[in-house]
Amino acid sequence: MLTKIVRTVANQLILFIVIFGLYVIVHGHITPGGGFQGGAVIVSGVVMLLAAFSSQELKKSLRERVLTIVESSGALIFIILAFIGIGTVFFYNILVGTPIFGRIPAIGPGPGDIWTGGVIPLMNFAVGLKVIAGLSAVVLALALFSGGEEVEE
Amino acid sequence: MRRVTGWIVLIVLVAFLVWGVTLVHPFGDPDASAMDDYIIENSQEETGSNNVVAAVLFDYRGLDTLGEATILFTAVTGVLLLLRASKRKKETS
Amino acid sequence: MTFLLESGYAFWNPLIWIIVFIVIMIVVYFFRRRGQKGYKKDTDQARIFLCGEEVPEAGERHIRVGNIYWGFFETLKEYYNQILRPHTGIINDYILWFVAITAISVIVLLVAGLG
Amino acid sequence: MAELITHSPILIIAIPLLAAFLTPLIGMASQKARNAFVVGSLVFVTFLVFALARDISFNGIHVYTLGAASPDLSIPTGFMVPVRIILEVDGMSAFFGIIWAIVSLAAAIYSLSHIASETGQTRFYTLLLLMVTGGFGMMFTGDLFNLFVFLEIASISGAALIAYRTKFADTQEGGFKYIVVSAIASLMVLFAIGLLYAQYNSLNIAYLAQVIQYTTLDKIALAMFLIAFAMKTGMVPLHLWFPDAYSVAPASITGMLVITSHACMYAAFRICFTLYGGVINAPVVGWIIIIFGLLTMFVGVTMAVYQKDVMRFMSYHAVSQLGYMWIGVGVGLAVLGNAELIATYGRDAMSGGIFHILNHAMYKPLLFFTGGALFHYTGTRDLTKMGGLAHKMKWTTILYIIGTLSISGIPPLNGFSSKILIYESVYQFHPILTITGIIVSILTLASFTKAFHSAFMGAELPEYKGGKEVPRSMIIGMVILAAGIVFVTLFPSLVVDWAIHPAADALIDQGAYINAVTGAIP
Amino acid sequence: MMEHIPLDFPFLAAALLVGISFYIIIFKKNLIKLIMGIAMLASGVNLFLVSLGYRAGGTAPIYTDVPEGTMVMSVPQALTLTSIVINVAVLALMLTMAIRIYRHTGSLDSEKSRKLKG
Repeated sequence: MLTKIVRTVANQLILFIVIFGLYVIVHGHITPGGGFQGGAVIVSGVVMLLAAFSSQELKKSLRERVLTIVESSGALIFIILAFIGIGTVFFYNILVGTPIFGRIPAIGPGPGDIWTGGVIPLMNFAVGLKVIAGLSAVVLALALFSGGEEVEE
Repeated sequence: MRRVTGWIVLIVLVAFLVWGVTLVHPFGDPDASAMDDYIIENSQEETGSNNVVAAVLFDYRGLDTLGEATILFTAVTGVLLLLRASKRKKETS
Repeated sequence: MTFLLESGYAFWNPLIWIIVFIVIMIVVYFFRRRGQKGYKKDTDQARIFLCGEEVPEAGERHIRVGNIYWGFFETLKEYYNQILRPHTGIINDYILWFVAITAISVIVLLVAGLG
Repeated sequence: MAELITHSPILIIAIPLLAAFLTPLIGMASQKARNAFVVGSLVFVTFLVFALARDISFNGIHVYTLGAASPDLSIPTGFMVPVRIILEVDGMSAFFGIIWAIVSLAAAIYSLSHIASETGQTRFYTLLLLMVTGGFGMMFTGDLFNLFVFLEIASISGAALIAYRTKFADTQEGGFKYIVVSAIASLMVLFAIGLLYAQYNSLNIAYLAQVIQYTTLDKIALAMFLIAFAMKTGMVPLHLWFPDAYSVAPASITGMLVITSHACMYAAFRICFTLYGGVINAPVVGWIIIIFGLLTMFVGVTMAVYQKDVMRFMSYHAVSQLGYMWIGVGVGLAVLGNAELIATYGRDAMSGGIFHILNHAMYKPLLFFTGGALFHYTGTRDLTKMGGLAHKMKWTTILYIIGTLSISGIPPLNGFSSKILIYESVYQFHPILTITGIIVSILTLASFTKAFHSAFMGAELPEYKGGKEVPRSMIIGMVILAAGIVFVTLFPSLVVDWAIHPAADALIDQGAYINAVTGAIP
Repeated sequence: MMEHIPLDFPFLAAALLVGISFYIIIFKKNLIKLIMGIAMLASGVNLFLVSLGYRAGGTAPIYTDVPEGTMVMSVPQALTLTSIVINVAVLALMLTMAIRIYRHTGSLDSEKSRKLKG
């Protein structure tokens, strides 16, 4: 556990990190970024919290069980999004042309439109969820284990 | 003995690698790019995504990304498996 | 005939072997039936006789794995000394072997391409 | 049903994956439901694999383009190069798929009681399903980078499972060695993929096979591919990690690891025969494989005779048996360019090698499972501490005898029928190969007799008096494999005609593989 | 100054990185150093992959507010991204095992953690 200044700053900073990470995830299909990158940004915030506070402290708010459930559901959303195309072909981008994320941008360089990309933004979101939960669980488990505590079953 | 063998092998390997990469096309000027040109031209129309890399990741090579997400899932499961307590707590059993 | 396996030169039919096995089994059974009928369990007949010596306990009279094929290993001592040397158990050595074999096969492939 | 068959290549990969993602959630609710779910999904996958294999034998290669407008639209309309990931299942892939399905099903059933006393079972089954996915992906994919991704899935989950029993130090060491070796091997594979991509701008195996030139870079890439996959397979002298990793894993996982090493062998064959098939310097690569195969056979078996740890001893035998397959297929590769020699003995040698893969995939997991049963009963892997176990473990003893006779090539069991194919065809290529093969076979029998005597024979030892035969699900897992052995024993020609020859022909016939993807192009 | 980067500098850097990491993997007996070597090897391979797709003067392959002109190839970037995530996963697992080995044997020396040999 670090000094009070660090803890206070970390407490305020985490909000911006999470917002930035979410921005990267949500705009993955129009600007550089995506689920993995945004998820990694948010997990870096978790690591910052881990450095500022102790792992015991963080364990109270981030439960191992919840993280596992979130991670599994992120992976499930991803594979189900791939499965819904199976009427045509697995991974078929079925949402292109539909009202949900289905617009097609102007061909060639131009301003981005958030409602484009078909299943890509949804998949980005699912992957982001998965990366946040998964990597937080790994980081937390490693920190707890170094402190002499083992993960429950 | 081991040091000498190691150095010889290492030098041979690095020589081959360096020689090999000089045979690759000059940096910044790929020889063939049919597949990538197709993707860059058609990705907006086919997937509606402005970000071509995202289009490749989630549409053209979607199974790779699924595999990648799976690997992350595997690693997380593996880490939690290896760091688990090897004895059950009394109240759970 | 689904049992028959042609191998180009010869053929192989498991059915023949199974029939031979069954015949041998029957012959063995006949020999066995001619044995002594008066065998009784839990009498002195069933006990081990070792020229009148003390019979060791079950754990000691079992020939353990380290003593089997002693002569074989004694004869091939030189070979085993050599072959055990690379089996160091150090992960760095394993990778060294990998790099070495890769380098050798690259050389072989390139040299073979020249001629 | 027809729809199911059309989509089955991806379903076989995706269903274990979906099941793996669901398993943690189900495992929180109930243990029994989780076990039933795992076994049920594997049974369904096995059914799908058989249906797909049957369809392939009638209708030829299956191509499945992911994300395209229709599954067989492998190349976008009006374009020359495949863009999307393509799954391509031919006779060889289907053959490996069948093996993998059966062994993983048997291993899952075996695990039910083998790990019943340990913690972390939900994660164990999750990883097991992920490993199944990785294996199927490696076998069915027609894309090089996808092959790399699935190779990593299989090896990471395998490494985590090897280190499953965390309370022992040696398991951690074995898992660490495995993951280091497989990480380096797969990074070299990735480097080689990069070399190919740099020149031809494609990742599809069929398209690359069409345009490949065999330049210097291609030769370097071939060497990297071959040696990296050979390392993952456990070819001498790159086998050193093999017994370390295999001996410490839970027995069910060891059985599955054998098949992942066969999957790497499949990848090596795919690279040599299909990707480089048209341009490869066949005699040189063939001789490289044969020489390493000879070394593998001989060093593997001599090291095995020496071992005192039951799982280690069987792992060295796995190494030595891999040599037979390398030799069989290597002889086929060495005469690849010569149609006449292929017809005289090349195809038979390859059939023998591939047939041996099938047999090995049946009896080696069975033997590992019996080794696991011994561990389950005695709590040790050390053969010096065992003895007289046949008194209590009647089923295990019988199954061990079946496995032993089969691995040593004693007629009439299946090991003999593949070995005779290899011996007779390889003899015409070079007699020394057959002679070594027979010597190795004798040593195999000798060492298994030694292990049999020290573990099962003799008087009942006092320390093992009170035990009971292993639980039923372990026996069922072993009996599934033993039933496979008996089936192959009784109907060798049926198996050869329906599974082995199509697989060997799929390797030899590079054109069919290419045409299935780039068919429209002359 | 030169107009463009001379020679195949990124390729050479990738090759040297692979060479250096093999040096580390072969000669360094500390398990953590070994893991760092593997991380470097992965970086080398990733550098090689991503520099394959570069086209001189190209922009990033994202159509949002981009100037007209050539774009660099997008597939190598996607491959590199995949490969980076894969290597993160591998490294996490390796580190876990190294920690476990340290707990059991009290040492990170690869010469001391060899119960399995022969």
